[in-house]
Amino acid sequence: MHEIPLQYILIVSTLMFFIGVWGFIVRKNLITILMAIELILNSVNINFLAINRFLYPHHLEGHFFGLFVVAIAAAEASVAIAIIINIYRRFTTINVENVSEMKH
Amino acid sequence: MSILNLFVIVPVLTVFAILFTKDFKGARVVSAIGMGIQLLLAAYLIFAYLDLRAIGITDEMVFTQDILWFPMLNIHYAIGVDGIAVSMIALTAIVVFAGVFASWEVDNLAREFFISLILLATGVFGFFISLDLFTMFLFYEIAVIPMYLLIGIWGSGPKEYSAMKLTLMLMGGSALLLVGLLGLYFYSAPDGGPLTFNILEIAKVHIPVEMQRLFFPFLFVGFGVLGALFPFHTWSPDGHASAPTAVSMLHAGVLMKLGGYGCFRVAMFLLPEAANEMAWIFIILTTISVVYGAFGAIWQKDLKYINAYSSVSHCGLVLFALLMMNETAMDGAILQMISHGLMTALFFALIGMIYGRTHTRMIDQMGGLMKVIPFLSVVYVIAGLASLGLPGLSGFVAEMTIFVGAFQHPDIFHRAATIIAISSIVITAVYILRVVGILLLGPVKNTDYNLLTDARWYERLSTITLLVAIAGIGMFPFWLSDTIMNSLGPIVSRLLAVV
Amino acid sequence: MDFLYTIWIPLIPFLLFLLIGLTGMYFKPIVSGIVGTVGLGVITLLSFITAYQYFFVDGMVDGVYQKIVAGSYTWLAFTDTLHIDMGVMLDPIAVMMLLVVSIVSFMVHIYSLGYMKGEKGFSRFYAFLSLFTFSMLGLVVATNIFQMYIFWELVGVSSFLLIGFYYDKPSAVAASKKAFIVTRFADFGFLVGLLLLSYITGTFDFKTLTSPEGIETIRGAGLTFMGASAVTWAMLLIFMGGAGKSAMFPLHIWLPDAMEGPTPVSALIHAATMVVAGVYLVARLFPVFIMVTPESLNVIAYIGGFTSLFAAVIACTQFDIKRVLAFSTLSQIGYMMLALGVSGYGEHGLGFTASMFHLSTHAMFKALLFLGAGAIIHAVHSNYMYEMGGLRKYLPITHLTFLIACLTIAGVPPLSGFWSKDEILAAAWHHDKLLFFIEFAVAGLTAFYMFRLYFSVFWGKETHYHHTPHESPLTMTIPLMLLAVASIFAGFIPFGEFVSSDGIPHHGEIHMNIAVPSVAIGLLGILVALLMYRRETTVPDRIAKALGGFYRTVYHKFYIDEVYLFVTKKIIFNLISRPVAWFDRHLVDGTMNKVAWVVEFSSYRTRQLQSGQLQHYAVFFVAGVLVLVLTFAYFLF
Amino acid sequence: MRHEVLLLAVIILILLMEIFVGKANRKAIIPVSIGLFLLSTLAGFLPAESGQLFGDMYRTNGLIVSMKNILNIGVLIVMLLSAEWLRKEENLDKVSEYYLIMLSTLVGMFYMISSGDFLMFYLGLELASIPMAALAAYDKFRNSSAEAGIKFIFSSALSSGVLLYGLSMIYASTGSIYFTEVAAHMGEQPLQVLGFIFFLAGMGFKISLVPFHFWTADVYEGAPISVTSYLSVISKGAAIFIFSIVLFSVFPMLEPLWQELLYVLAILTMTLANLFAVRQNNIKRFLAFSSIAQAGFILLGIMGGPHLGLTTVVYFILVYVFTNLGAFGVAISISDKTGKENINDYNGLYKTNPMLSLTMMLALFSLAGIPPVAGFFGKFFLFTSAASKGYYILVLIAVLNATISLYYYLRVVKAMFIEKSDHPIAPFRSSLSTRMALALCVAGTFAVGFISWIYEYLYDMTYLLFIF
Repeated sequence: MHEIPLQYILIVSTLMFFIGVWGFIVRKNLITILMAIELILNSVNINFLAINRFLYPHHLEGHFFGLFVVAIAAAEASVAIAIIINIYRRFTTINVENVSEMKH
Repeated sequence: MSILNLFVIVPVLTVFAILFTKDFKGARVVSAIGMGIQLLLAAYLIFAYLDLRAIGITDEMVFTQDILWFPMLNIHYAIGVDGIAVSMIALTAIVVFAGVFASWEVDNLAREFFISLILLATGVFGFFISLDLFTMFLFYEIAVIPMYLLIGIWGSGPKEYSAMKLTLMLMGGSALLLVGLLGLYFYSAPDGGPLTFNILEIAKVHIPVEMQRLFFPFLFVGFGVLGALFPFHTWSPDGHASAPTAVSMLHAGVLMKLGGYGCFRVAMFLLPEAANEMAWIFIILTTISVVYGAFGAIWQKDLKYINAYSSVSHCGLVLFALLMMNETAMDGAILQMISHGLMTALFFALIGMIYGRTHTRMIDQMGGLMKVIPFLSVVYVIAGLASLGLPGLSGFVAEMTIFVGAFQHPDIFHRAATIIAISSIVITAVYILRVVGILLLGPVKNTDYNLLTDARWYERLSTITLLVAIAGIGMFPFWLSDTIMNSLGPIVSRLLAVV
Repeated sequence: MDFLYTIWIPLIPFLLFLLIGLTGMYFKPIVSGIVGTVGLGVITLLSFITAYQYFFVDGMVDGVYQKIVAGSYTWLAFTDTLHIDMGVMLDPIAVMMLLVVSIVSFMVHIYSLGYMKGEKGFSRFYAFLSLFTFSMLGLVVATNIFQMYIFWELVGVSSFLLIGFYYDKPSAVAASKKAFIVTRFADFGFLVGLLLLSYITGTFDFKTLTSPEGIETIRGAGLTFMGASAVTWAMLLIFMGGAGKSAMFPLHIWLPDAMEGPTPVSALIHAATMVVAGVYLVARLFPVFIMVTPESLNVIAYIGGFTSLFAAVIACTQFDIKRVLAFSTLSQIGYMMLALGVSGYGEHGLGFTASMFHLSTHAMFKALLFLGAGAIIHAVHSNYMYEMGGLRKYLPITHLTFLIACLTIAGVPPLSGFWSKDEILAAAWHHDKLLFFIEFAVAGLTAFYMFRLYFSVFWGKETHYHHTPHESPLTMTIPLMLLAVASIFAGFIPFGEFVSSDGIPHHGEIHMNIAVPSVAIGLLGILVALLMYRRETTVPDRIAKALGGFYRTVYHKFYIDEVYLFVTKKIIFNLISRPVAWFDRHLVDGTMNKVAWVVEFSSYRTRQLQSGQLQHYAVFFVAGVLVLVLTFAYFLF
Repeated sequence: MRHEVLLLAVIILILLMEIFVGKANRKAIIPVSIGLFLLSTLAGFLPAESGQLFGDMYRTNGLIVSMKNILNIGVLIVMLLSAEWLRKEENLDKVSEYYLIMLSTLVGMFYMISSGDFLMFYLGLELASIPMAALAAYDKFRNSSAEAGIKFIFSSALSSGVLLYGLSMIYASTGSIYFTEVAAHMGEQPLQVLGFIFFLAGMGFKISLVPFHFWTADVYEGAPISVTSYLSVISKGAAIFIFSIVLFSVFPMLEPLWQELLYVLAILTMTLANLFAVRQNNIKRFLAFSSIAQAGFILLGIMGGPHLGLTTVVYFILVYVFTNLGAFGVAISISDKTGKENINDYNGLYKTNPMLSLTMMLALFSLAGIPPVAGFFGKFFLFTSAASKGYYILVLIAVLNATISLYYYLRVVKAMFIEKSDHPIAPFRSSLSTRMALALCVAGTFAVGFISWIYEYLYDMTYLLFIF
């Protein structure tokens, strides 16, 4: 069995990235947007890991980077969700379009 | 420690002193004292300067002092004066002194008023003593910005609008200026030496001509805006109309001179080739503003507008003369700066005093003031005669020097321009006499003007100070003229060396 | 012995001016009057001494009257060669003018003591008189053309101040304004002319200019402009200045209005001294004119001739006695100009001498006429001759002196006017017949309108005055008598012996072939006037009717004033100045405001981008990234 | 390392206080923590030697130390300014949270500044921004505060995602995440350039360059005003520090490229930010846009190259700390006393509160670059460094923008000094801490300009740093 070439993996990650961006832009539910962000971050993780594994197998920077990104993503999510809860308290909705009191 | 530092230190100290005064009486007394000292200093400076020259010191600049300020950019606090700067300083001292007395009756936020006024003066003094473009620019902006508050707070009419317009236009000018200065700086050492802002240093090097072509317009227009160069003069009528008396005096009398001074001390002196190449453009512009300003003045009804337009005309004459690039014409330009400074300051002072009595500046609402306030009216007539170039008063000397100098040009273009410029003296006569006729002569139009009182002591002091200076220059021009002429030598030779 | 003391001649009146002007208000008015008059007396004395010393002691060096510079110092240096000096230069015409000015001025000072008595601003009046005297004397003794220009301006201003002496009288204000602006306009020409001249010659100095080598340099200057040589232009422009001051034809309009001033002023400034400054200027530069650009002299001659005729005609129709005199002044100055124009040089310099001669005699009798008129007005409080008549028994002295003056101006021998006018006519005859006949006619007209005036004032119908006119006080009559004496005997001075174009004395003789007809036509004019105005008749009105439109035109001074009014009010004010003001406010300033407006507007638009929608921000973010990528792609590929 | 350690110590102490101090005297936490932080700030000025740790993941040197000191000063001022606000009842129970979160973000910035590789950099970055969202949402009973929080966290997440993506590309093309090695392998390859652009976008968010700035205004407006001041001065400053360091130390190879990009961004940022700012009425929003415009000017400085440019930027940040905090300080104390945050509420302020108005005026003049205050020198040097590379047109545009900016700064001055008001803000005496802070700002605003050795010192630091 021969392994999947790097390009495929990168294609997947790139797709994930843009899907994430797309989701961030179009979805209205704050939670879903959060998920979109997770997509972006994970696509980055895939990049790091794959590149590390395929191109620079003798170092581990990529892997570590991936780990840290995961951790930080978690932290980010927690804070975000905390704020989303507060938003729900104040606006009684988590539709992003309603969270636009300040403009111009 | 050169004496020149005092010209910056004394005003600053005065400002601090004012901070500790109780009420407007204290403030005005303190500032009067401070500016009085300044006036004496100026007088002393003149004599000291003449002594130095008398004992045969021929340096371009004297009383120099040079302190390294920002070493890595080679920015210095460098000061020094030549005859021109000395005379400009004297002018400033006189006008500020007169201005303090002209605003004797300010009682709304008087302390703040005098503080800003004297800050402005500080900037002007600093500008005239600086030899380093950085400090020069610094003082230039210091001089410009208090204007906003002075007009905005103590002004009259559409003051916010005028103040904003004036400040923004002048700042726009200084924007161009800044670019030009940086250009000079980065070409001040073509052979890889340390870059410098020092005027005298830059004057030694030869800046590549195409660069000169690039930067000259920036510098000339940048200063020209302040010198009311057509078509960048429109801040002047509104600004002057809205400004309080002393501010108009200082602004038209001194601040506009920064423009002319900068134009030749920086733009033309440091970029001679470009100056020679591009002179014709600006000669056309200035010729326009000379005649245009005069014609603009004929139709106005508001005294301050009339004077503002006449200032446009006269300051246009200054730039015009500078661009003629010969010793006589430039000498005339400097004389014109000084004389116009004094005259217009006197005018604005009088207008302020008249306004303070009649509460209008519209000439068609007044008339026959000669009967009710003879002193002010007579002074006004004299000022008018000075401004239309009556021999024996300063205006004549300046204008004639300019015309004679400008007429020495061999080619027809310069002389045609000169003749057009000369024609302005007729127009000037027209609008001056129009004002005098309507405003002062004839029967008293408004009966309750009969109750008006004539000038108070401080008003007399302020006007007479200026009047004496005007007449003095007018009757004994040769001292001033020679002083200036001697200092013009290096500048003109540099300008003519390249043609 | 040198002439250094002569610098006091101009200086004294200046000091007087300062003294009276600054301290006058603190004393009783009469004090300033006395001080001024005494000062003038001293000056007159000094000028007599000067004249004596110049003409009979030091002036002549091997048969030629020299130009002597009594004293001079550099007032303002433009370049090494061009510098304004202030000094005193004496030559025949200068000395002559010194005499004329100081005498007339002295007379007027005395006269005004009576005439201006009780006027408010009495001391101001004397201050101004001293200022004028100072300026006039300074002009006369000028060593260089620029000094002359300076004092030229100063006399202009003092005349402005004196015309507008009654500053609460709108007509006076208007007149003074007019006078100043018109002369100012002429001075513009003068200034350009002298700049041009100095550019060609590189000097202002009269001595250098008129010296042979100076003339040579001027000839050398080959540059031309629009056909004529630059020198011609320069000289014509300078003459324009002279024409302005001397009220030659197109620029004459200010003089009649100038009569708004107090009568003594009219006598001093607008009859005797200032208005002849133009003639004096041309005489000053006469060598240059004659040797370099004789063609410009022709222009001068014709302008002078035309003016004299034109003014004489108008004078016949005016009723304000001062205006009549004003127009007669115009016409007489026209004579002088013409005389200069037709003059030759050296041997043929008759016209020059004649002109100067007429200048001095005219100064005497015209001053006399004006002062007389002043006395009349003083008596009847009116300027209009139809409100006068039969005054001879009320004002005997005035009447007598006035009659003398009239005869003098009419050129009746042996009064002074006869001699000078005769010489002028002779010069004209030799040069150009047409001009001669013009002047010949003018001589007749002059006699006519002067006696028209004389008869209708002193004879004519018996008007009854609400208070009987009375003779003026001595202070006024003494000057009249003195001047009358002067105008009788001035003619006997052998003028050619002293004043000539090249400083070499020439012997003038009487030309019978010209004198007889001119006297004849003078007498004829007097006769006509006698018939028409001796008694009250309807003849004048009938003639006026007969002439109809022409008469009206003349009466309105050929509507020249209206033309000027049109030019200034309509063209300069409405068609230039007003548009300029509008342009400045709306276009130049408008652009600046428009810039501000654009910023405001675009700011309003830009702010709409900030929609408050998080996702829009995201879109912008991503778009920004893309733009950067594209920029980079652009730069890369 | 000293700064971080000390800061952590302070954080732990505050945490302990939070635990042990009873309800009664929570007010005491405020002065104590300020005092502690003051100590650590002062300690920061002690001489430190440069070096590196963790196999060059962490590096420090004179320049970085002085950057940290600048930030410390800024935070100190912010703490002083916020003291009065924290004393309010509704905040009293979460005082220490405020300090903890704020200081932890500061730690994050410190690590970010001293980072020697992208991992450390990323950690610092996130540590500096995630808690910031919590700070922005600090007022949990105000809608706008919550909105600010959500907008901030999401935008920053997006931006850091993009940034990470860029980093992954750079990693792919260079095979390392250490600055030195990356710099060594950096070339003109499209992948690297692409990665760099993504990185630039991510940083652009932090520095709030147009068009990555849209979050700024809303977050600044929504967040509690003292947090806003912190955001606008400290975190922006830190971001600019690291941005310029990375540009010069990691991407010198790409200099021609990023010169181009910064050129475009600078023009966009200055111009649009000014247009945004011209008609703002809320003082916070107004200052937000003004700070964006300032960022645009700072780019000019960066373009001046490692020596002149970096020095000038650091210098300008120092100036900016004093000036902008001065402006915010006045706004804060007014909003604390009266809750008013609109420019036209300031009408006639000078009549009632002269000192505040004067401080505000000085600060605004300094922001506008008017002498004799420090802002003039800062701006002048920025333009100088841009001109040193020959970008005269850019300088011209910048200066004209400065003129426009003067217009809206003067609007505030006008409101305070010229406009009359029927019911102006009543005279009040702000608390001691506020007055100390403002005095500090004013002193700084004057001193930094005239005392030239500050600039000289920074110059020497940068000079030691980049000798190539």
